[in-house]
Amino acid sequence: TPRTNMLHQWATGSDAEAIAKLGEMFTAEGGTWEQTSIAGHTANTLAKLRADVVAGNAPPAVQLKGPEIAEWNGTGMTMNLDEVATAGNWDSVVAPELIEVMKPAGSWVAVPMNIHRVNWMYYNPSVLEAAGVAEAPKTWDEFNAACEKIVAAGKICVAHGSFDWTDATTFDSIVYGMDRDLYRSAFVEGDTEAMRSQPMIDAFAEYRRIVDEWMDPGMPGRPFEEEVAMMANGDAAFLFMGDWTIGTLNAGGYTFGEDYECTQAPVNWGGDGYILNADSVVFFQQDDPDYQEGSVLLANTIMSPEFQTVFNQAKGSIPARMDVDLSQGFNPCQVKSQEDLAKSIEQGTLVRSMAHNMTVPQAMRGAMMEVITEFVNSDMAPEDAANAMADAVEANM
Amino acid sequence: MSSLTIHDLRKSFGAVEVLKDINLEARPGEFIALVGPSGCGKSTLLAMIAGLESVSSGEIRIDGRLVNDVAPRDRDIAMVFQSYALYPTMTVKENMAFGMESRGVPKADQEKAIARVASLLQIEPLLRRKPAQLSGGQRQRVAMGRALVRDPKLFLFDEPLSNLDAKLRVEMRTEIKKLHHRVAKTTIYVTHDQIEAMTLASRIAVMHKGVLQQFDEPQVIYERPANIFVAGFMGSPSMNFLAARTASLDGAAAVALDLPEGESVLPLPTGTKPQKAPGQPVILGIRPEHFTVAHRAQPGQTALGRLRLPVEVVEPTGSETMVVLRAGDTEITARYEPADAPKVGQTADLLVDMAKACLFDPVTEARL
Amino acid sequence: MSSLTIHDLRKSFGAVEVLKDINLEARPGEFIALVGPSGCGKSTLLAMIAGLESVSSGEIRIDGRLVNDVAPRDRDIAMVFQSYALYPTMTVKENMAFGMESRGVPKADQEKAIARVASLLQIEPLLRRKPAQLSGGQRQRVAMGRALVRDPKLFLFDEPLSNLDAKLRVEMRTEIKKLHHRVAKTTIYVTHDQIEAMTLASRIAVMHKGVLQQFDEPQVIYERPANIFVAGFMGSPSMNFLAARTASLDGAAAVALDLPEGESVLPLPTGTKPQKAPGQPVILGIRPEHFTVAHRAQPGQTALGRLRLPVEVVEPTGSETMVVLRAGDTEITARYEPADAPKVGQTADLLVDMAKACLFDPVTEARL
Amino acid sequence: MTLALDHRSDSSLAWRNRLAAWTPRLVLLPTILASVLYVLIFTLWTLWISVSNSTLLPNLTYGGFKHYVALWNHQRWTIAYTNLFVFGSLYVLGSLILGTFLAILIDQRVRGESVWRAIYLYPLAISFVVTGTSWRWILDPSTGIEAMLRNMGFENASFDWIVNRDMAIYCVVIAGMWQASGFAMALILAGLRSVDQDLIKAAQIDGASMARIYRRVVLPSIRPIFVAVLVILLQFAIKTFDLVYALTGGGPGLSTNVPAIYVYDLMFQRGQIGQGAAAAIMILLALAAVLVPYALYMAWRQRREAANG
Amino acid sequence: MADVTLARDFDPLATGGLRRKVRAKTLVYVLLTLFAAFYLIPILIVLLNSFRELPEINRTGFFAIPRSFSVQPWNEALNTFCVVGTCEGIRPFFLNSILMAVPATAISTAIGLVNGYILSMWRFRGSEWLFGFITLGVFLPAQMTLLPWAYILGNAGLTNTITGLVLIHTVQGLSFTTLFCRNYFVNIPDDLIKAARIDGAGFWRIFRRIVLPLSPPIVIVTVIWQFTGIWNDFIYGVIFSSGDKQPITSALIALTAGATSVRYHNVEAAAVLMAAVPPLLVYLFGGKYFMRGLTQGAVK
Ligand SMILES: Nc1ncnc2c1ncn2[C@@H]1O[C@H](COP(=O)(O)OP(=O)(O)OP(=O)(O)O)[C@@H](O)[C@H]1O
Ligand SMILES: Nc1ncnc2c1ncn2[C@@H]1O[C@H](COP(=O)(O)OP(=O)(O)OP(=O)(O)O)[C@@H](O)[C@H]1O
Ligand SMILES: [Mg+2]
Ligand SMILES: [Mg+2]
Repeated sequence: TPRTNMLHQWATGSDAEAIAKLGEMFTAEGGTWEQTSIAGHTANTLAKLRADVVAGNAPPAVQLKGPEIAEWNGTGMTMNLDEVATAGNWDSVVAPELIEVMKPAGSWVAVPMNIHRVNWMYYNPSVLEAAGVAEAPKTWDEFNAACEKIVAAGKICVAHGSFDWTDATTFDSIVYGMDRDLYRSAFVEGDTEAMRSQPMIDAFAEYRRIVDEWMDPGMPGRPFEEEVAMMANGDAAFLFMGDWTIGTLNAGGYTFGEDYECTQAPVNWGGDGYILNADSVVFFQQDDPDYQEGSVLLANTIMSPEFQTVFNQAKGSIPARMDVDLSQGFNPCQVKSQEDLAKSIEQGTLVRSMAHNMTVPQAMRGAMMEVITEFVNSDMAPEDAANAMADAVEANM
Repeated sequence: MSSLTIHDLRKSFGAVEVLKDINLEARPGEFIALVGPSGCGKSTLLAMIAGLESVSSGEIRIDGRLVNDVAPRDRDIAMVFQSYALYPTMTVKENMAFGMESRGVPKADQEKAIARVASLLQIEPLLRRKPAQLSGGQRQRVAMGRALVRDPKLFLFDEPLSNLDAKLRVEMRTEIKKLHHRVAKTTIYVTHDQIEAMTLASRIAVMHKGVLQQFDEPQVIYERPANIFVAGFMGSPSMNFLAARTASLDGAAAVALDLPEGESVLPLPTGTKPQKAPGQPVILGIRPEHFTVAHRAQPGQTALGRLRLPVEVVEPTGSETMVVLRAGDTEITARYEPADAPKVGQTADLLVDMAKACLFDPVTEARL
Repeated sequence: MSSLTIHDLRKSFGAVEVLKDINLEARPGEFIALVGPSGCGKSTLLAMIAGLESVSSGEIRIDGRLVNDVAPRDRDIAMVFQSYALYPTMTVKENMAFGMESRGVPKADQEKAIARVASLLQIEPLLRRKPAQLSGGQRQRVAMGRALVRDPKLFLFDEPLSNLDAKLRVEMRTEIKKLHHRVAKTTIYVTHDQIEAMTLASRIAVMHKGVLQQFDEPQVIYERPANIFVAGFMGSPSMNFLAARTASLDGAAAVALDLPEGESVLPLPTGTKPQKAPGQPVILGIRPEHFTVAHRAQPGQTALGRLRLPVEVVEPTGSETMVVLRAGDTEITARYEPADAPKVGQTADLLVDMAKACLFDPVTEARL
Repeated sequence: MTLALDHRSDSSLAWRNRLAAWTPRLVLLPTILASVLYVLIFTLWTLWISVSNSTLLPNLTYGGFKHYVALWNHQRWTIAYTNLFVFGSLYVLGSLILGTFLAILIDQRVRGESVWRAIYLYPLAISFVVTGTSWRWILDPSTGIEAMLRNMGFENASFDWIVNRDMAIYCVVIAGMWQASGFAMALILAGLRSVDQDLIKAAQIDGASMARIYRRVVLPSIRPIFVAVLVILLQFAIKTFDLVYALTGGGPGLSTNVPAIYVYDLMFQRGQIGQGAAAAIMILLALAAVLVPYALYMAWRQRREAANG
Repeated sequence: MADVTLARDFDPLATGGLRRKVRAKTLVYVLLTLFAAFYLIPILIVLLNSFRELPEINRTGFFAIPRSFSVQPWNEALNTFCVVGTCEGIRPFFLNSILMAVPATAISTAIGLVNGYILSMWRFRGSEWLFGFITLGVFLPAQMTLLPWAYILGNAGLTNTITGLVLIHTVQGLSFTTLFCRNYFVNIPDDLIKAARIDGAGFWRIFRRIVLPLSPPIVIVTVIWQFTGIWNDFIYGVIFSSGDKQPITSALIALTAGATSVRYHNVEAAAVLMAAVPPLLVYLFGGKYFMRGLTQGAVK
């Protein structure tokens, strides 16, 4: 009988419930389901994976994402899923930006579970109204203008809790919103010249203004749910964050339209943009035929519209398959996310997220994030930050 | 006016009363020894004089001033501890200076005082050493030095010699005696070694179970002990105690001993009044040195009794020989000149110097 | 055949030689005391006999059998330690049984042996107690009991009494002496108390700095010490040493002392041969008890010298009085009967019993 | 008994003796092997990895010192290594001073001594996973002390160290002291109790105040205990990991990074095993910087004691 | 053995006036109370939040006066909350921790006792050196040993087993237990062992009958030290065990370290307190001996 043992880091709460669903579906298909859920930080999951590989028993299925798929594919230990993919016609239903990631060397070695949108801007409609901001800003200039009013009205403009990944999430939206091409060359391709360029300096300058003027000094280390609550409670107007915020908002009992609304983070170039983040599962080669069978079954289960629906309703993200209907049981933000994704693909503006480890290798991403979070937590000049980022990346290439 | 007066002093730890109604006074310059077996309360009494223990009831006066509730630092005393209690991290000099430093004595005066005492005690070469680098005798000397630099009203010593080995103890004892002659300060000296007390003190206070048994000059305590406890405690080997009864000999009052070898009747000790009717039980106390070999008896010596007893153990110590004799159920120790000592199994023929013997009441244990 | 033979024994710890060429033998049933100052190697020698320390060179034989390399358990010895080394977690009974248990002696025999020894030492009421619940003297007794139950060939004692207070020490000493009379086992007894050695031993080995100084009967060691070290070590208070020179008195060889009060010429000690020409430096040794008050001189006593010296300190101990006299740079201690003792500041007029005095070579320190 | 012994031949005794002589060594063997594995092999392996070409997975080919070069060119490492010294010395000294102070307080014949002791000691029993969050809440200006003070009416009260990149490391120090000072207290208190009471009596008679007695007499005489506490705390400091993770996550920015976190991140999250190993070796070097002087001090003390008998 | 008295019998304030005494005592108690507050506040906050309802916490933060009271968080933490793949609360992990910490503590303590006994009483040439070497293990940072351990556990077939964790903690614990026990046994007088050797006892008999009965104080110290150390470790638990085999601290990490998922702070607080109970109990019951043994074991 098909067996599997999936290594993942969705250890608690809604995440754990979502993954439990996967187990149920896998079992229903006749498989024997086991899971290894790792507590906490990504570092723990990767440490576990490395330990298992060193110990000589690589897990059959692992939650891995972005460039790591390519890295581990490079070790030659991953399993080729091309046959299953062809049978399931994955190439035509999966978002094109994701296909590159899932097929790092031309063959399918990973299956995507969802698509997260990173460049959401949540806002509290009553705060905006009270400050006299008619509608959510669409460009960064409008945004700054709105913030001036909000601050004048005695509120914090941007709710933020500073960690390297949240600082980078916000910066993702800023760079992307200021200059799409800059984002591609600097954050997706890792071009250090682009990092040193004037547009990047401008992006840092904008970020400097946001940090110094629109965010509050209590942000370093502020827990995630607290920044969410700041916005939803009306202490702050905006929150730049991915769609996983929805789960937290639901748990806090906040309602869409009253306590919060969501919109695309400002872009200076008009049109619809989308920064994408996706969770995926990589399969490692196994000697045991049961496990081989299990991997095929698991891949198919993950790609099934049923799973994609159930899983993403719980996580706040949207299915990785473009052909799933969101009209039932999804939050309005999720519906908008799917629409925007389609538009973005159409307009060619879709990018993967650097902050969420979908573009450059971990070593480079880590170096960039260090510079970003240092920038946020110091008074580093934009020029210096741009150079420091380029230097750090060069040192780690 | 006396330098130290203790009046009706009591001390309890919880329900246990460890000192009962102590009365004591030391005249200026006097050297008082406090002796008694372990646990009798000597250290407690000394600690109360020093202010290290609170007073349960009664009075302690130093130079007439009531000090019951005065802190140690304000009593103007100095103390030498059994453990020496030298500050281990300070040099000898710093140890001696610490008290003056704490009292804010100017540096120059400190130096002078230390120089004076160091030369008095001949510890100049040790001034820079730490206590760990000193021998036992040197430590003892430094501990005394620390007490001497301050020139206090009262010196307190708590068994200062008991950590030294026998030879050194004898030497230091002599040294303390000379020192006291020189500085002539009132001194209270706790010891459980009765020889130290005898040789050093001008008066001895013998304690037992928290009660002061006798407080008098050494010779008086040795020759006319107040009771059996004092008699047995002072002197080594101990006084021999024999169950006896009052009798009459040649018409005079006497004591009779029942021995396996038959009854021995001895004259009454000098100074004892024959309060009791003949036939009453008494306890006869004879010190080991108050026996004389019969054939050495000097003509004209009076009040002699004669005993013939079998020899059990012979212990030659070199300068003298101790002989254990059997007298019925009890053992008697007699001191011999080495040349006169008998052999085990022989019968010793001894004269008892009854002039120096003591009689005790078997019930009250007091001397008659 | 002797029970213990030690032949040319040496012991080094690393580069330090702590025992040098020790030769010793104990006859069956003999009681040998090993004395010497702290650190002279007594405990080390005992540990080597017990097998607790290895032998660097030389031989140790027990009952003729070479035991250099035999484990302690197979030497058939018993040992009593200064610290008693009672197993703190076992009762007295278990302590005594442990050795037999380790050797697989049947329970019934164990019980019998323990009962026998317990009654011998009168420790039956203590059998169920733990060592912590015992007084010092009781512990000492139990430690001896543990050694006695096993009926070994050799008893080793390492300062068994030095943790007891003075009174108890004297009592236990007598007890050990009686016990040895009773069990009559070969015994090696380490002590640094020379009185213990004198009273207990049939022969005494005096050690100093790892070298055996003299090995002989107590009386010989006391009266004819091999050298200054032995003379000074044995006896308390110590023998007085005076720098002197050979002289002649009435034609016979004599010794002369230069004192502030003028030259004193004394007859030669008995048994000393006048090997040296007159005027040679020698050291004269006189024990405190070999002085007699001039007016007590007994007629017919020969070989008397006479000294007149100022009194420095008087120390009455009760049974006798020690008087410290000044003789130029040195101090002399003399023993007095309490009644004869002079006062400080007076001049003592003393006769010296030169028959018992010793002369030493100032260079080799050996007795002449 | 005597008889039974005589029957045994000397040669069989000798054989038994030899076996007995080797028993201790044989019994110790498993521990020796385990220590050789754990201490020696693991360290050598890490040392080798640090000069190998390892990245994603261990790779045993020699790669020179490039990881060390990269390490020291990395700003985050410099911060982490500096923090190790800043945090290490403050945490150790702070815990020592606080622990000493507490021990002295408890030493004043207080009632309920064991209760006070338990209160100060309990943090040692609880892992930082457990209490880090709570400390985070306390120190965070928006939820903790600052907010509380402001609610109480002190509008200008400010205690925002944890969000201040220059001060955050001191928050880590405070939380670390909270955990470890009880341990220092326990050891020092026991040390105070082992001090000869006569010393205090003598000093009292000498006229010294209690403060002076502690400063000049009591504390100096338990110096060996201070040294022992010092070494144990330093060892904690160097291994500090979960404290920082739970409290600041290494931030704000990089300001509270410490080497242990750096090693973990590089070895596992970033897939730079070689550089992580190099960092681990640097930690060991920092340890050696502490341990070697300590070992020398101990050897010196032993020799001095031997010299003084 | 140096005896550390835990209560002093000497009162420096015995004399010198009542006022002085009262003033000094007041100051002491005030300071003690202030510090007690400093030490207790963190745990009190956790305790209070474990009884609040989640929406209230999310809206008002952790440092607020509780307005709601609920035992639901405790119930969930104990019975129903989903952690690392199972939904039975933290109970199963609690059991895992017991299964891991008890044997590892027991074995490492037992071996440490024997080692300490040998290294203090049966010294041989090089034994001091060996002792130093074993002690070095105390200082290795865990991060450094993860991969070598992975290799060993993998080859021994012990990955994802509690046995593997027991092995790791035992080997690592040896350094500490040996250090403590050896330093404690050094204080046992040599004479005791010599007496036993003369009494004919061998290596094991001396250990069993003489040394072991003297060991309770140091056993308590090592047990406390090891037990709390092993119980509170999470990194080995996370890496070398998974799912329902994880020890409780690793499961707690899952509760407290998820950055973006919804966090149930009240349940976390309850779970965290529950996880802290065993080490706290061990400290409370062994505290007195801990201090006594620690001075004898750690200072030498
Ligand atoms: N702090 C205390 N609490 C309770 N009892 C005490 C205290 N200090 C001393 N004792 C008791 O008081 C009695 C007298 O003790 P103290 O130390 O004064 O005796 P000592 O005569 O000095 O004995 P030693 O010769 O052994 O020094 C003893 O029975 C002792 O147990
Ligand atoms: N294990 C050892 N290593 C090095 N030197 C030692 C050792 N044991 C003893 N010594 C040295 O050997 C000498 C003799 O020691 P030993 O214990 O035999 O003396 P002792 O005569 O018993 O002294 P005491 O009367 O103080 O017990 C001393 O100088 C001591 O320092
Ligand atoms: Mg006393
Ligand atoms: Mg010795």
